[in-house]
Amino acid sequence: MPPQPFRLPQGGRIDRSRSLAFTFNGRRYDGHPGDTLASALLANGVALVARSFKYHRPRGVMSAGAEEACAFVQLGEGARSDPNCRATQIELFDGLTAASLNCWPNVQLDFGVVSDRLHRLLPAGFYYKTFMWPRRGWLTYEKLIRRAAGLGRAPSEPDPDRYEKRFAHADLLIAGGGPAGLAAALAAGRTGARVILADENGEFGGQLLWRDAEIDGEPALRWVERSLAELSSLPEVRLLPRSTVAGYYDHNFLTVLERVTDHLSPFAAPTATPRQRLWKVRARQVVLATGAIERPLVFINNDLPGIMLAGAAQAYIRRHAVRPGGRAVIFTNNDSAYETVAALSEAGVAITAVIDARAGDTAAAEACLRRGIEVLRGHAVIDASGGHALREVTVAPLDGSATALAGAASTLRCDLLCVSGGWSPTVHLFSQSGGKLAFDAASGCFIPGESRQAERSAGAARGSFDLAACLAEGHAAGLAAARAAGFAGPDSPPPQAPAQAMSPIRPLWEVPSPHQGRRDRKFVDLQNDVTAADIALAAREGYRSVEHTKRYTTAGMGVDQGKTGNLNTLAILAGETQGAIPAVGTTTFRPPYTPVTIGALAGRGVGDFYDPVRKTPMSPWHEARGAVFEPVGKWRRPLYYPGPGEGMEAAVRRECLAVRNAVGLCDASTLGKIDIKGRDAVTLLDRVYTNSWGSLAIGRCRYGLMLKDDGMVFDDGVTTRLGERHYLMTTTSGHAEAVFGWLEEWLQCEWLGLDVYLTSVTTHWATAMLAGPRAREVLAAAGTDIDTSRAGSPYMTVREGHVAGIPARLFRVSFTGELSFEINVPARYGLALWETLMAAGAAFGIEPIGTEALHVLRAEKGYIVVGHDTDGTVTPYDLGMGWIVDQKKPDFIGKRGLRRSDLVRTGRRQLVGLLTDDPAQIIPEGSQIVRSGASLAATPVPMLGHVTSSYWSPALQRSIAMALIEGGQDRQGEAVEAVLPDRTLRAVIGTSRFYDPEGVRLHG
Amino acid sequence: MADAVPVARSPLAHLPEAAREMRDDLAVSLRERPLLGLLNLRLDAASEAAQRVKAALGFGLPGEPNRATGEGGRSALWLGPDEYLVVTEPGGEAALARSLAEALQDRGAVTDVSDGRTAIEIAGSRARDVLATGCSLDLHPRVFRAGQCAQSGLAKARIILHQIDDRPGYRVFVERSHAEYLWLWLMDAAAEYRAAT
Amino acid sequence: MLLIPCPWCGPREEGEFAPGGEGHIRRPEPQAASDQDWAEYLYYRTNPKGLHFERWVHAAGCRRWFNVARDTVTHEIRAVYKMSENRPEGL
Amino acid sequence: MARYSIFSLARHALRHHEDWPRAWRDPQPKPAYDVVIVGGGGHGLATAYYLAKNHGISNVAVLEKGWLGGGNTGRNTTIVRSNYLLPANARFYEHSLKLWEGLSRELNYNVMFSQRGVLNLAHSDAQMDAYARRGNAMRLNGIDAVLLDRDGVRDMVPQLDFSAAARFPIRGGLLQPRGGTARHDAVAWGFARAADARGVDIIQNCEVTGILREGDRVTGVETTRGTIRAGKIGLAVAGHTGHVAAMAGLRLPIESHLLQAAVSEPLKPLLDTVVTSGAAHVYVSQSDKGELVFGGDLDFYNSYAQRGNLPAIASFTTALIALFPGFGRLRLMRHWGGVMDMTMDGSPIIGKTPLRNFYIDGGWCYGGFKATPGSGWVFAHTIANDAPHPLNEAFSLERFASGHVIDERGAGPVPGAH
Repeated sequence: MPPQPFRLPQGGRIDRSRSLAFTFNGRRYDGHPGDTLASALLANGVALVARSFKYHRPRGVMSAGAEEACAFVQLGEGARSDPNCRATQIELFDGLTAASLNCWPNVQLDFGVVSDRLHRLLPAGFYYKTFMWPRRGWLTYEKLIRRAAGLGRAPSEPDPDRYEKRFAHADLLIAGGGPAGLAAALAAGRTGARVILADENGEFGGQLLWRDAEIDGEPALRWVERSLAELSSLPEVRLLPRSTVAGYYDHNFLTVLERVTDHLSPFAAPTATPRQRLWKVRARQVVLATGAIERPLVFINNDLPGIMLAGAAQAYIRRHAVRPGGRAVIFTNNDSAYETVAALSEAGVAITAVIDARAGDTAAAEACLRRGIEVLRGHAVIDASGGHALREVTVAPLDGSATALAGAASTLRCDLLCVSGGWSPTVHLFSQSGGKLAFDAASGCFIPGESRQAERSAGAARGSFDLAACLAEGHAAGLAAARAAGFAGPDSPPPQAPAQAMSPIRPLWEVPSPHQGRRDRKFVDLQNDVTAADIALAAREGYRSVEHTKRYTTAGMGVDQGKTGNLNTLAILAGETQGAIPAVGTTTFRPPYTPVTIGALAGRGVGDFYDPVRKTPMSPWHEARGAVFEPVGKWRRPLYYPGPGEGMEAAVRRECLAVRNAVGLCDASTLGKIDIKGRDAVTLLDRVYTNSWGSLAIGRCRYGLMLKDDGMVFDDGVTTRLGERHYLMTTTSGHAEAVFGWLEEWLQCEWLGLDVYLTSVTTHWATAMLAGPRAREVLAAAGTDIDTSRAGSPYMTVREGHVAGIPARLFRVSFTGELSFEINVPARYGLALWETLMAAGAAFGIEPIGTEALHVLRAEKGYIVVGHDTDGTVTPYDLGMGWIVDQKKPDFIGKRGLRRSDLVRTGRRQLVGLLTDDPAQIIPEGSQIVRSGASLAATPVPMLGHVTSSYWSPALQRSIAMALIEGGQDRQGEAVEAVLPDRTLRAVIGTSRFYDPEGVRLHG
Repeated sequence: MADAVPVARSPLAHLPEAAREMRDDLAVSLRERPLLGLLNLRLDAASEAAQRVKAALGFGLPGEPNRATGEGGRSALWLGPDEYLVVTEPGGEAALARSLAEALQDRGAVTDVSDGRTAIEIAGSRARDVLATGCSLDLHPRVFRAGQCAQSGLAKARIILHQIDDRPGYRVFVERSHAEYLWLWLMDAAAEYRAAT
Repeated sequence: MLLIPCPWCGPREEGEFAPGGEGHIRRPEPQAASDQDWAEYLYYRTNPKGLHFERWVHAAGCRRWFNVARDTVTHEIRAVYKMSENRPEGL
Repeated sequence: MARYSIFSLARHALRHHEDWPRAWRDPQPKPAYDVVIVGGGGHGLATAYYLAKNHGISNVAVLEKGWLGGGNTGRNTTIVRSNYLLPANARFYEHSLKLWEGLSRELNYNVMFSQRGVLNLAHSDAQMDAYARRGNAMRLNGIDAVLLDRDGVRDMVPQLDFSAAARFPIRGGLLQPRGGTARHDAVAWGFARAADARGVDIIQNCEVTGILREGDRVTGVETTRGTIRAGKIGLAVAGHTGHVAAMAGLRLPIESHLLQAAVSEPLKPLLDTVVTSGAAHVYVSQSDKGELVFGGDLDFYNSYAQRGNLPAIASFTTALIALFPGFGRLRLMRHWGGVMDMTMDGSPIIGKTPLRNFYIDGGWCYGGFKATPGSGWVFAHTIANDAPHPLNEAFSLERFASGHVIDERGAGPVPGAH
């Protein structure tokens, strides 16, 4: 076979001077720049490209664009392998490899075709009617069905490519760069408006790229070139080729998927350049110039390779210089296909006949006859035959109603059948925008009705198929949009094209059959193998809402989203239900217009950029020290600092003992800090905390508990009075933002009168927590001008001065039960402070302390951690903290909530301590607690509660646990059992103050 | 040890020298402006205290939202109807905070937040493209010019954006614990445009 | 994807804001309120299909809370107004 | 009702499937019914079916404003599970799961209930503790639960990111082997066909525009197809619960929010289990057709707009890649939004209302689909006996006043707590 046997010697928009080698199903072929994979395959005479979804029928190329329903391939290999790609949209590059989908062992000999032989057993929805036996049988059947279903294969490795997203703002976004879109861009661009013109193809021009037309008295392509040149010269106009407007959302927000390097070999693409870019466009105005999609005709075996949309055949000839066949028959019900007739004869394709469903004379038909081309008027192609390629078609006359045949059938040999059932405006984006569609009986299609957003449709997208009208509408829409966006700039004369006289279309939704009833297979949805008989079956069984029909038959649910099949489905359904098409209605078009790469939706928000990891000033030290980190909100905090060859258990024990016996240093910079100033500051504190604050003296600290207004514990922390009208509130690390936002909400929405100003200073201050009997000595060694003595800095006070020469606030508070100082310094000095303290502490056995040790130490004291021992359903009373609730205050957030009947009932879960009988056993956190001796066999087993905190206590040399237990505070001394997956642990309920209950040490 | 001079560090100080600046005057350059003096100022712009504040600052507070005023090394950015970010040269914050506090006379509030944020300067012909990859603000010169500021998101960090000149040059104030994330993100986002020149 | 006109900052993307649910909910006098009153305040909402009076905060912007009158079907924003203001008439 | 089976299928094949009967009638509404169920989704149809089957009440109409299953039944991501912590939830959803296990044969309609397992991923020790607590509670409630370690998860779902750099390190997970997915449309169609066969009138394109009241008693509904009297009215309209209840003058502890979901293009089998990650806010399974079906969080503002929105889609596709780095190159084929009736404690409301003869089945948050047979079962009981079934006693409106909320997540008073 000669190279590219079906390549035309001249013409087309391909570069014959360069050859591109590519591989399809393991065979090597050549093509040229300007080819798509589809055109290159046709040029090489490859008719069989894929197998269909359900019946594995042989399929070829049926279109030349995004509407393709058959020619899907797996593109590339390995990590860059790309499933379910339309051969009609893949721009050819050197070294491209592709393979047919859904066939085994290969596309020629596909064993899956057995389902085609069994088709009579597999009508629409057959799976709803069977596979119900035996009871658990479905899992088995499902495995087979799943293996048969699906198309391409997902790559197994991570995607090596880079994706970008970006925001854009435009006065006008134009979807579609055909004649209407270009005219709109010119009209708007000239006014100075910010215009984005996006087209899904590599070249602008739309149908002008392959139609024989004139604009402003010159070849249309010249006009396209001049228009592009002018648009490129306008500074506020942005041209986006290879860019599909995919989604149309609220408030004129649209997404555009730009395929930046898909047309290049992955190895030729520049590295810093993304493969694809998702544009997030906020447009003041939108013009939809998305063109129209040609409809196939529905007759027996209308899915054979070699049966192609008439417009597509023309595109392959004029744009790609490919002869789509050797001997052609054209089957149409409208004028547009006659352009294809002309193109075919130019290309030297033998034309057996034109089959026109329309009975009467038309100018187009006359022209053909004059050129000696046979035209069978009032006829239809009723059947096609051939195996892997079209061999012949059967034609017969139609009766007046086009619902029955009116005479004998005859056969015509051909290897190409060009079909045209008329054109459907591409209204997907309009529909997404919320606009309602209207049915245009004259052209037999849905067109945009009333707009719901600042949007205009123009040209074929609006049902205007005549070039002159496209240009005029595009120009008008562009200008109107610019004006609406506030641009008074000059109007310019609209581009002109000679008007075409068109004869009306003869709607032909389903070609009548030679046989009675519904035995024939005429494909309506070629992607999902849905036949007219399937639609009829759905209607017969009562799945008559178009959504039911669609879901029951899967029509329009494929990768092509029914772009070519939708209207035929509706019309056939209408016929079956004796309704009119508009009455049947249309399905809602959901975004995106064509599938969008998931990686592009994510952009760079992957890997390290998935979410910010917040770092404290001391983080570099922790990392250098080899700390093991744990996530706390967006923070990463040291969990523990392993010594050489040391595991978590040993490290945590060492850290705990350091604090109890010597001194430890903990990075507490993540604690939330809110600076509170204003005359009403104390009022705010009284309202948001359960206890009273009026009595707090300057320089003193107090612990506070916050509730939500339902009475449940929300957060806790120490607040310090720094001045007459100045306080510093601390919150838990995880809740810092939540508490700050919540306080602002109360101030701005409920307590508008209060003179209080909140400033988040969480990260302005670095906090080092120095805890342990030798903390004072470390401070002294580090150097401080603050009197740290028991008298000079009593428990729960703050002092300002310097530590290690750094301006500091020294808080004498304790979360560990030991003598402890929280040293706040400006964050810039955080690391310096830390390093100085570690150095100064070396002589006293200082250890860095992670959050795990901190939790053990606080648990030994029975201190709670909000969010760990509480979960949003726990009251202060449940925690045994009634002492902190000042019921004498007229009101505070949560006070009324606490009085609700369920919150005051007995038997609520209350926080208690648990000690296992065997001190060596540690109850896993989250264990459920049941009565001792309860039978675990008889489910459901009543549960008393669960363990919230549980640790090994190095200080006590035994395990300790805290638990929420029904009526726990009255169960002191009662034995219970903790249920583990494999066994139970006996424990006794007691106090949760395990260590130094009198608090001698923290006053130290 | 007490008399050892403590080292002040910006949140990017620990990054290797090479990773701490991007110079490409044609397309886009990035650098940190560390340790600027930052004060959060709260007051009712209509109060008489505003006049005393003007005296203390040497210039008036911005009269309308998302505008910045300034002179010399000092500027004041509108953050909210009663909230401003006062920016001054490194080290100037303490003195300025004192004079502002005096000017306020128990009205409003002034709080030192110098260590809570750092500033990243991004400038060049492609600076807008880089910011557009992660920021939804419309920075077209018809809409956003030098002397304007806005709070928004950039990537997944919250920022205060201040256009300081027409190169264009921008100052991006970012919360300290997010600074490293945002810096690395900006370097990554800029790569494409830098390569493009 | 909404474009929300902040009363101070002007139109900004949805992502800069955080919704606060139904607006104009009165916190009952705690002493006088019954359990049901408290439940209505905490939990019960008007939840209209159509015009909804709600409150939002410009979280990533000027951090100010404000009221929004928005259609919950079309998402059309009919009005925005400050916390101190009452529902606009005639919506 | 013509029985479905491989044999009837073969028989009809010989006649080219030309005389299959209608799956359900298309009756004109009668002037009055003993019970009117508002809402022709899975819940409404199941309620009607069990009213007829369990309680012998077949003078029942199901009124659907559009087409059967056109609301959340046809929009959800079809996950079925009973992996709940709190006893009330656990008992109810487990009852529902047991009904699922026999549903295809009960209805003689294959709802394709696929017990492929539901796996909740744990990415931190804290999450492992939480899942340990839940798993223990499930077992004590007689529900299957398996706590998996890292390797256990790796065996089931090797495509997850187990690398050191993983943004969501896999610590382990909680598996409910009996959980899975079902074919959502088939559930509505199967219940409709079975209810119709028992005499229930299923009336589509019949929107309720008003609810007739006499004092504190409801007596019927105004519809786009005329007035219909009713002895009792049961509301099963999911996202529209607040909207329709308002017609009866009721305010509820419910907000309607949009939940976004999406499917990828169809692919050969690559994921055999339902995988969910609370930390990443994403869940994903693969349909029998080969599409990856995934969803994530709410839009978080009130909405009745049944359409897609970008922010949620962008965030959960990003999360999906963080969990499954190999999915980045796949394409999203369709995305859409469903209106969720979010209660303030994340648990449903099934029971009586302050109005006599007026019953509510709503507030399903994300959880409605898996509850379909169970809620139909207990709602029918509640309507038939004017008293709740033991399984839905806890899901009363009163709980919001008493404070005895069923807060599975422990998030406090916020919509969408679950």
